[in-house]
Amino acid sequence: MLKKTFKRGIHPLHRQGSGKNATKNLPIENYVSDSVVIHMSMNIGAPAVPCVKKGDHVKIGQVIGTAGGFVSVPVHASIAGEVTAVEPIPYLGTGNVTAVTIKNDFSDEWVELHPLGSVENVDPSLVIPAIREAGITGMGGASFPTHVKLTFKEGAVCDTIIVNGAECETHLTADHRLMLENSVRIVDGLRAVMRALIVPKGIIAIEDNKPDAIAAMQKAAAGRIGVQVAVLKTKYPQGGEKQLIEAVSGRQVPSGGLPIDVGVVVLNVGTCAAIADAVIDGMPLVSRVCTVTGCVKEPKNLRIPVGTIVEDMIGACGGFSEDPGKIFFGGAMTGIAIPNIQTPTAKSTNGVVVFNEAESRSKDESPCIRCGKCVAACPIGLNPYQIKVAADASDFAAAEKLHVMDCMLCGSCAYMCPARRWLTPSFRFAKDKIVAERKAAAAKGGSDK
Amino acid sequence: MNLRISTAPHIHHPVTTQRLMIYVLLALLPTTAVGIYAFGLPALMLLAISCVTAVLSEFLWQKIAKKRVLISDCSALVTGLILGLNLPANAPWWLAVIGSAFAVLLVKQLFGGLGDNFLNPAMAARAVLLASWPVHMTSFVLPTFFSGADAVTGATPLATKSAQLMDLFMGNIPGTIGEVSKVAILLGLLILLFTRTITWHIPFTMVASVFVFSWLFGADPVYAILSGGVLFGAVFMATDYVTNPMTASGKMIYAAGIGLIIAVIRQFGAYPEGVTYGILLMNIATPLIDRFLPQKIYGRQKEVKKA
Amino acid sequence: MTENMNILLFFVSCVLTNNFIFSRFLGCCPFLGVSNKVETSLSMGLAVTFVMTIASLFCYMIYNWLLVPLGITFMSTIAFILVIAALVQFVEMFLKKSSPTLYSALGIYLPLITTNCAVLGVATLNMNNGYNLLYSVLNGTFSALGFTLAIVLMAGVRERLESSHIPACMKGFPITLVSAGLMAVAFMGFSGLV
Amino acid sequence: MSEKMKLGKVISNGIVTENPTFRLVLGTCPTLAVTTSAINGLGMGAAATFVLICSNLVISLLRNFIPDKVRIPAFIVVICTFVTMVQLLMQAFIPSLYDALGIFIPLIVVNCIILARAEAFASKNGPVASACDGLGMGIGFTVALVILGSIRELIGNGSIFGMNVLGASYEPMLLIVLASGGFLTYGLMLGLFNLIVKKSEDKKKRKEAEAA
Repeated sequence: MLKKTFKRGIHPLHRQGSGKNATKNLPIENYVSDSVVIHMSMNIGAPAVPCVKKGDHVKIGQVIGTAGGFVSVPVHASIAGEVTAVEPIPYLGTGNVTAVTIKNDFSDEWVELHPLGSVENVDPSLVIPAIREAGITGMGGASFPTHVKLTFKEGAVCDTIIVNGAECETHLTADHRLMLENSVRIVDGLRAVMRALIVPKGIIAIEDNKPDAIAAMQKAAAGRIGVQVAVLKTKYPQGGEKQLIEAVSGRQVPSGGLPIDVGVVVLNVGTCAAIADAVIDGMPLVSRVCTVTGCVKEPKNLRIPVGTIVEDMIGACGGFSEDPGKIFFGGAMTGIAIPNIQTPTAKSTNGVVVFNEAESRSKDESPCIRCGKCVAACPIGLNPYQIKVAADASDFAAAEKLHVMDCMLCGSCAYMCPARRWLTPSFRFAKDKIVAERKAAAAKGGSDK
Repeated sequence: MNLRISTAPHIHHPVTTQRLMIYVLLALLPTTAVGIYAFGLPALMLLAISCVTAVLSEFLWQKIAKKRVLISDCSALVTGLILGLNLPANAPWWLAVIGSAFAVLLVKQLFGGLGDNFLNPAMAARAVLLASWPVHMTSFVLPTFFSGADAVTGATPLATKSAQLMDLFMGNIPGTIGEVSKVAILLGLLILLFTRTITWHIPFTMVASVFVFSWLFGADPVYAILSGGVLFGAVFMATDYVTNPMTASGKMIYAAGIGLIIAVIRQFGAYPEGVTYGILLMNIATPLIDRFLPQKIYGRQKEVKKA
Repeated sequence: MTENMNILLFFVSCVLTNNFIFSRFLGCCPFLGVSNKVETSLSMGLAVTFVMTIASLFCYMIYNWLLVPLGITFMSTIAFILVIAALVQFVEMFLKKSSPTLYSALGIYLPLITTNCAVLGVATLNMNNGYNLLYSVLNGTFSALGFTLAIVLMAGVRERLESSHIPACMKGFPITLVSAGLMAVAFMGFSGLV
Repeated sequence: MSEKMKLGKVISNGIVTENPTFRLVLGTCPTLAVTTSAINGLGMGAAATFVLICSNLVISLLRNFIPDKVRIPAFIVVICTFVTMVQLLMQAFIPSLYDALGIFIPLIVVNCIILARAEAFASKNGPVASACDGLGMGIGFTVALVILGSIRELIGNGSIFGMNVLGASYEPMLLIVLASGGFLTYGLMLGLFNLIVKKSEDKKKRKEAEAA
């Protein structure tokens, strides 16, 4: 089979198996901690509104926060026990978010579930509402509410659903293990969505560094009409939505557009499994698989209740093996550094990576030598060195002209830069500035009218 | 516990600027060694002088201008070595001093240091030396290979067009220290390609372009490639990051332009050699190539077609 | 055939070997002043090409058909500068009426051209070298194209220098002059082509 | 007394504060082209000074009679007349210099310094002050040309004003007297001038700050 891929891109840490070797052969272990902290801003869009108070007793799967709008999903209790606090906590530089703390009574009591039936018999019109009620958001990291993604604007037609099993980020093996151990669930989730939206084709895309996952998914997909497995070359950022679409279908999402504009929807493997749980078992999203690796004594793939605190997860992995210098959620290319180990995980946390002091030392910028490695790496085809010049001069209009808004902050350019220039951080800053300016301009224009 | 907060990416490719420069030095090693073997002690002295001058000039400038001293990135050393390799072995010592100082101070630091110069420092300095002291820059000696024989001056085979191809290839010809042995240069090319310091685009396009245009203008194309500084220029000088275009297609246009200019100057111009000028002229055109070459941006290609 | 070859060689000579900027120092003021942006320098170059071609033609006619017969060739400088000034005015008015788009592109550069020594220089050179009508006009066009090439290349380089960390005292004219000097070194490679 | 001081200031203004070559960067073409030797620089400077003084004087006298609309062509005609005079004089008496300066003598007409002074100073001031301005500007221009010419001659030929200074063993750097050497020397001198001006300004500021 011809292996597909996108243009340009990089191979981060390729000599170390992208940092995945430590955990890729470790089966998923279940871990439940004493308490969880579930915050209400787990999706892009409006935060959920808490509907429990201190002292309440909750069961697993009970709604503790109701959706705050259309682009929002409810939040469920991930363990059974007593609510000990409903209070704002600081969270990852985004300011304060409201969080519900639950102390585990280890009764493992579930709320009553309402299954919709098997994938073959389910009423198609019930699938999308069920996805919303189950609180499912994109589990690859973006945490966009899945029901919104699956609700198309008038006239849009989807002919292909791509299931993202690329897992191109470094260190992470959560999706890999899920594909090995829950392959049927993933295919079922895909089929449920295909049935709901009357989509003829579903493609499960996997990079060729996971041959066992490819085999498992091919076995699970065998005989399922319209479902097939696509093998991709291993390359970063293959799992980026736009890159994946280019690799699998050869189509390009127009700048500023959505995948549906070219008739495609991309779902993460974890999201598919959660959809299957929601449809077949009526189970809300209360747990997920998360890779804990780096400087911990026993790196593991854990299935954790949503809201588990990092400290507990590190404890479950035998503690730190070295003094930690930096800990981040997600892989090393796009992961978000956390300020302390009391930080709780969210629905989209697919990994916790611990770096030692030496690995986390920040590097000084040195002059750009115009080697062109950033241009060769950029999967979008931008000129990062030029944008950096504009951004450094705070000339955001120039940066916009150089299409900084098309940048998806994958970090490929900054990874390759021999001068260690802070390309991606500059672009993030420039993009934020431009968005803020646009908003301000829109607000002004609105008030003028 | 103190955790560092920084934005992604959290990892970097192990290659730094310094390591790239060390790769280039490594790749220059065979050429340097053969040059010293061929021309003996004078060549060694000349190379040492130009390297020391280059590094010292950079150091002093950065001290006096109160800038961060960055000589550890080895870029000045590379400039000095390449300039030295571009001199005839019997050139006077002060030629190396002036050349290196000019390259580092006027062509590089005056424009802001590494990455800000628009011309290849060593090439610009060589052109300046050639214009200023043409006699010193064009009186070449035959390699002695430590045979004890006295150095014999000879014209470059570019001017005489009489050398055997095998001699050209192995380096048994008069010429600058660096350009004589093609075997050593090709070894350097392999090192550069293997370490991914450079891509194939510039060296191969440039050599092919010299081949094609020399042939079109009625010269012996194989002789054209093997004589003079074409190979040395294609591998070590045209590939200078700072002064060539950023994209692969840009690099190929740039290299083809160099080849054309070399063939034109050799065939019709006053100078026997055009590598220096070809590279410099395309260095000048590089900003325009970068500017006008259309970008293929994901999701915007249809827009371009419409417009 | 040989005539065509001669014209080709003349072209190479005017554009590359005896480039107005890099070897004759004619037109340095606009070269230094208007080479900030590639687009503007291209417009300037085209405006100069336009004027230099016409000026070469008219100055040739005035000199050979008026000054020489009257025996007042010492008046050439005065005659040329008046012709050029009048021409520039006329061209400006003509463009304004006939082609507003071209005018908006070249308009602001036209007054500057009167004092561009390249225009008077090319007329004087034509006279001194005794070129015939064809070669006078060709000299005007080709030399102006050489000027255009130089100013556009310079603009490309200067756009790049904008983001460079040039020492404060060298910013502006000094670094532009040094760049021009280094570019002139490179252009020396073309010497002897013709 | 004060009148004299004022005139002195007008002259020194042209030589130092608004030096046409190093501060205003006007008249670059002749500056670059003729400074291959000190003597050429001096010759060009003298010719330009003559034209500057005469044209400033005449334009100042005529300033109330020239209609505003045709003032630029009128200025050019005046300047051009003097340039032609210089040209013919030089051709007759110092033909070697005339040949060395070549077409840059007629090109004094379009030297921006002269037109700029006519427009900025002579058309607004009296004849004496205008002549002084022309003298100051002319001297400033000449000094700059001689400095550049001397440097280029020294490095590129080992001599100053034709006298060998650096001895027979000196191997001249030919490039400096070629075209590119003109650009390089001028650019570097300009940078140096800027540096000196900035240093002295910094010193002044520091003194003022200390005094305050």
